[in-house]
Amino acid sequence: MESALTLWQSTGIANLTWRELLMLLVGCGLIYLAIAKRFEPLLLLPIGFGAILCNIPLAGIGGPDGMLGMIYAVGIETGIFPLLIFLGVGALTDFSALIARPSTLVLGAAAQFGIFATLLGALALNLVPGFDFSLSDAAAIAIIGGADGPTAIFLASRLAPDLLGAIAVAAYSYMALVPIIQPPIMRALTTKAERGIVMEQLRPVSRLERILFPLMLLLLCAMLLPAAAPLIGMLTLGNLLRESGVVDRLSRSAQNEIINVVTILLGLAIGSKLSGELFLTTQTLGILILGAFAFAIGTGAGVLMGKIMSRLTGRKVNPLIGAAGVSAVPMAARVVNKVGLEENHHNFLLMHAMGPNVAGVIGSAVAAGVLIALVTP
Amino acid sequence: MESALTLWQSTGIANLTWRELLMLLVGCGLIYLAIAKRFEPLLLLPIGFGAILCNIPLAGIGGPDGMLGMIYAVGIETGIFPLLIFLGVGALTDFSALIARPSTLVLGAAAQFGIFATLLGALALNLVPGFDFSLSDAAAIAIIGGADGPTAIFLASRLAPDLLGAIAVAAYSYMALVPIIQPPIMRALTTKAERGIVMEQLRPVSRLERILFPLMLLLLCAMLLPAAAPLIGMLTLGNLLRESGVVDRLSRSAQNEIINVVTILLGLAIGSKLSGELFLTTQTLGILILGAFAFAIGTGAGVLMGKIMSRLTGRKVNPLIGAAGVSAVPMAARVVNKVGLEENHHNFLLMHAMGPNVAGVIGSAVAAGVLIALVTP
Amino acid sequence: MESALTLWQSTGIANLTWRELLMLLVGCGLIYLAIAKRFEPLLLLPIGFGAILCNIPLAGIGGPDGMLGMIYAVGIETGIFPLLIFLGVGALTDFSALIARPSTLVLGAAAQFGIFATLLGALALNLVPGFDFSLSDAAAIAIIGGADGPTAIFLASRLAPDLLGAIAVAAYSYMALVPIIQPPIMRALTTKAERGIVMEQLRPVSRLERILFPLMLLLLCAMLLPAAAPLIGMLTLGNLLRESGVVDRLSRSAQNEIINVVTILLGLAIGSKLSGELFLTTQTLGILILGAFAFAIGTGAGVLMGKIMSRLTGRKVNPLIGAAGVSAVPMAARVVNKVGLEENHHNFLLMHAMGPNVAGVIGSAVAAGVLIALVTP
Amino acid sequence: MVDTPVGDLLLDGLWLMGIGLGVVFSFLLILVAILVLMSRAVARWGPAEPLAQSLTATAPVPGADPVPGAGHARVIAAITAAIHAYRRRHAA
Amino acid sequence: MVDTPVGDLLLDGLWLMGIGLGVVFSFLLILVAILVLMSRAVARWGPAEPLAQSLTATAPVPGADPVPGAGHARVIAAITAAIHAYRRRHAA
Amino acid sequence: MVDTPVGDLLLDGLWLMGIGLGVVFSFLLILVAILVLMSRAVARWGPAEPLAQSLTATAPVPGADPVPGAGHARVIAAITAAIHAYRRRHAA
Ligand code: NA
Ligand code: NA
Ligand code: NA
Repeated sequence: MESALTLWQSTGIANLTWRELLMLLVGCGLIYLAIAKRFEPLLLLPIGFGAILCNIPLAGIGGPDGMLGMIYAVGIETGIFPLLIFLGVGALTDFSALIARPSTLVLGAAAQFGIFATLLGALALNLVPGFDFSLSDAAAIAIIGGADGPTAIFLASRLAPDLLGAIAVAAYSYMALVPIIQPPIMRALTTKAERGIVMEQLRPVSRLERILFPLMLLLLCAMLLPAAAPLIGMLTLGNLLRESGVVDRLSRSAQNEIINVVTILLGLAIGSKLSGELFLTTQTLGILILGAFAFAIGTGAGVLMGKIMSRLTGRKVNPLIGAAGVSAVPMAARVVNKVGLEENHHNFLLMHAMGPNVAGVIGSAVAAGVLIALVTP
Repeated sequence: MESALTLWQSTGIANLTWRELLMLLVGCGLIYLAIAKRFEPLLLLPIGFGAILCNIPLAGIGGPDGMLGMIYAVGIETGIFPLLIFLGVGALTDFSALIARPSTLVLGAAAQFGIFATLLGALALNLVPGFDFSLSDAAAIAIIGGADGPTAIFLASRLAPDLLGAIAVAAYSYMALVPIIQPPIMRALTTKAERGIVMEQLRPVSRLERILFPLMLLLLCAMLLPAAAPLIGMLTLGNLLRESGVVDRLSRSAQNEIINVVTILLGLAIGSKLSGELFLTTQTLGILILGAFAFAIGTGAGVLMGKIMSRLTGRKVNPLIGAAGVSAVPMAARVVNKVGLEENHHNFLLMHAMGPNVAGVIGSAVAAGVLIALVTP
Repeated sequence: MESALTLWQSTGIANLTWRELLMLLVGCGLIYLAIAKRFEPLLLLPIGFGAILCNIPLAGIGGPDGMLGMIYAVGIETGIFPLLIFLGVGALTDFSALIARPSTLVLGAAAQFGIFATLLGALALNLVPGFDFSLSDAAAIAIIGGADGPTAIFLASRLAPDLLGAIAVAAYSYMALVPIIQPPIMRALTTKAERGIVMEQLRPVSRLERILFPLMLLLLCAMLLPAAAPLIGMLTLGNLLRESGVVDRLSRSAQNEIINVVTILLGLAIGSKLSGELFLTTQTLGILILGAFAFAIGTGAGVLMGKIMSRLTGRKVNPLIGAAGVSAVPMAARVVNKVGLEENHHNFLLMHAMGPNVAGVIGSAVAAGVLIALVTP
Repeated sequence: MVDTPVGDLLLDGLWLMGIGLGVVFSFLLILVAILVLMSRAVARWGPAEPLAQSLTATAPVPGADPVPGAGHARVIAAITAAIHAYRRRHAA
Repeated sequence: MVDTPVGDLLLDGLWLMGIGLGVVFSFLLILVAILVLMSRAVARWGPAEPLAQSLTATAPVPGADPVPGAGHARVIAAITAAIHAYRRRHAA
Repeated sequence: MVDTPVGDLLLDGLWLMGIGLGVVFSFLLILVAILVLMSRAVARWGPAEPLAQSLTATAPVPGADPVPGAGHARVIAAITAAIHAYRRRHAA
């Protein structure tokens, strides 16, 4: 009898709290979005699965002795996993479009307005009872507006580890929602004539330029903003492996083995921050609202800067490509292409949008560097 | 003169103990079995090599500062390596046969009788002078009957780390010996007519069912037996990566890079538990005897349950497929197929045996969960 | 105003020391050599990049909490990275040429004279003011003469971690310079007639011999020189994975995933020992000079032993192949082939030089073992 | 635990066996029930699926993560074409 | 930090916004300048490069790191040859 | 160690050189002997091996670990066949 009781008490049902039950449903929901809706499945599927695993009663998989807790300590607390992902991103990214038209970097800068506006928004939310975001919390939340997963995880693990789960979920969810969030804003802020602007073909970029680019970017970062050096360093290393042409083995490794393995482990480990106590709070609600806000503001700022560039260059720039400045590579560039095609069936903006798109990656890494340098957790 | 003595004293010969010599021979023997006899070479070759490395006098490769000792601490003490192997196994396993005929799960349950019978056997062996197995030792030894390498290593590393070397060697050796151990038992327990039973073709299984299966299994495990959640969790994650169809990159990574790299390191690290003091004991002899016993009992119980199912279904089930319930994927299923073909040259049982075969993997993971929950080391 | 000052003080320019600036240039120089001159790009590109990263002011990437510092602690302090590289080297190396003509091992032994002569040279350099090499420093420097990257890194990380950066840079640079350093020495020490000697074709080597070779080598090492067992152990494990033919999955993993990923991380981590304080010293100058010396002496000793073998065998051995005894696989063997072809356009020495070439790898691992056994840091 | 008389240990073992086999069987029987229900639910409410696809266990979803698989598929297609050419020519 | 009145926090936030956007814009504008100068320098002093190569972003450098790529390239070449054979025969 | 006069260090170094070279040569000479004996033993008692296989160092063992290698081998075989077809047709 006693033994039967012991057995019953070692089951999950007997120990399930409503928070855990809700989080199991959240985990299933994320997996549903990943599989059925193709919401960034490479990250949201492992994150959702991690959410389930670490909310299994008694198992303690997300705790300090559990598998996910240990992976978190080794890979995320140290910052190594997001940096290795950035290495892979660098090796997968072709910066030619940016090198051919460097002025698009300004679009990538403008779109980071979303980050800083969201920072203000998060602080203002403290006026609402129930919210209590510190400056470092607000900075970590704001980086969602950077629309760049590894940057968001890297910054959040430094400034607000407790919010990491919600921030990562919000960042990847909104990146998946880019095709829904961006087009109305893009249409609202541009005229039909502006959307129809056809841009000049990009000049070819020589191999030497593509090799020098990552080195220039790294040295500039070293001189101006050392706090961004880990992120920019890994991005440029990956890109140099790719463009140097002499270490194909290593480049392929960064693009495949490293990024794939780390993606699985990173996703699972984020799940260890999706326990009920950390996630089922009003803060999470605030983060989700602020995230949408951040994406919208960033898109708008990019498009408005696109309009300014369009005027200054005598309508040589289609302002739509400013929307790609938020990052969300390559989704945002594809959205630009699609909205552009709606006006003019022969106007392919994809390559033109890749410039601001990769500029957005650099821009949000720089913004993260500023926040790390000026905000102490 | 003195210096020559120093030099001599730093050689291996001058320091070789008979235990180390014997273990070097054991290592060579395992490598011989792996290469010449194809005994589970993916594991037994690294294990045998690890045995050689950590029995080299003076080198201390298996010690706390040696390479194998460090790999053991990072990968096996934490349980991460067997769990990553299980991730790969999940990504490599097609559960369609099980989904199409769920009743074969009962065969996978019956074959776990081998585990619990061996547990009793190990405890009974304490009556023989020289044996002194605690309950946790007995539980770790019993899991050999689960015929599943990663499960055995995971459980042994928790309940009886000192016996891990012998348990891993026994588990993989007997898995390689399945084609020799099982057929006589299968023939002895079945009639010619039973062995000739032709089974209906399996129905096709839809993609949605294959996606829902790992989630159902995980949630059931979370509700009933959280102690099995790490093992079942990684197995189902691997399978979901495979079946979801949206993360092929990650699925391939789990099936190849992760499982290959971890297999090398896991095998070597097991070698660090194959030192003379731990392995050359009467306990090891007991473990080897009990292991054979476990496989035989498990096979028998599976076949007997197969006979019961055959009667209950009006001879629609060939009882031979019960032997595949021990796991040992896919070896046991192939053995079933071979024994079946001996009776009827057109009776291909392979697909029918895959159901109980993968059910056996789940069954032994569940059994491991029970043992973890109820036995404290 | 104050804030602007704070901001300025967080830039790199405001904090850049001349040492850091010089090391940034050294890093760029290594990358230039890697890309433009193809100097061992697989290692020198990551090393050069690591040098840049860990000399960025304020960022502390090479420090104990920085990414490169952590990778160093995990991978190099423990010796695991060079050993994993050796695993890959073993899996990539075909020892057939050595098995077919074992006498070429003597050439691999002779070329290690470079190591011990350099050891004396490093100690003698203490007579010059400004140099102060201990015995363990000298041993770590001397291993550059082994012309084998992982061996040099493994030994230096044990005997003289502070010199590791300079030693690794010197070792890989001179390995890249083999086609420039070796030919004049080879021509100076041989006659035209000797260089023209045509060697007999190698006999075919059976699979069994190729399987037994790594085991024999490992057991000999275990009996005679346990201190070399980690290096020889990983080399022979890799080779056994390759030659056994039953674990192709693991062999491919060692040849690709493992070696590629570790190469990136190893290169970066070496960079963490390329800080200004450690590298910009007279010691580094001494190491660079001694390294060139080591290569030259090793080449000369190999060729002279080649001449002795040529005499003893009645001109059946072309003394040029002795130069390949330094290791630097496969560069040195290719150089031998090229110099040989200069005399006789139909005399292909490549396969004949592969024997001493891989013998050199074993020879320098043995020499490293001796130094580990007899020199305490 | 080591000092426990063997008899007590065997009793513990019997308990463990009973409970263990009970849990294993319960777990897998409930899983049988769940799978049967799941299959029925999928058959009734699930999306219609082309049979050809459902038969092949590893059928990739079109459009998903095409990067590395696609190249390989094209190689296979190329080879298949080449082989057909070869076979047809020999048959002719 | 938590006790700071929201007003002060918002002021800090405004400061951060000003400085942050300033740094981001400065950084990227300097990068624009550097890239423009770099491209001019490369165009003037850089090596002449065949255009075809510079157009393809991932063009491998001949002779570099041949080990794994080479085999694959040869496979592709073989297939191309086979396909050509197939096409020409069908065209004929 | 740093305070040791250079002369003493050099003496230590000479010792190390003598012993080191001695060990390296002994080790490799014994290895020569072992390899010679091994090859003789294999030639006398080893299994007869088809020469063609023993020539190629990486010849896979048939039936072993077929998963990834096999596919590749089949691709090569297919290509070889296709190429032969191509060559023969051109020769004809
Ligand atoms: Na961005
Ligand atoms: Na089992
Ligand atoms: Na060497």
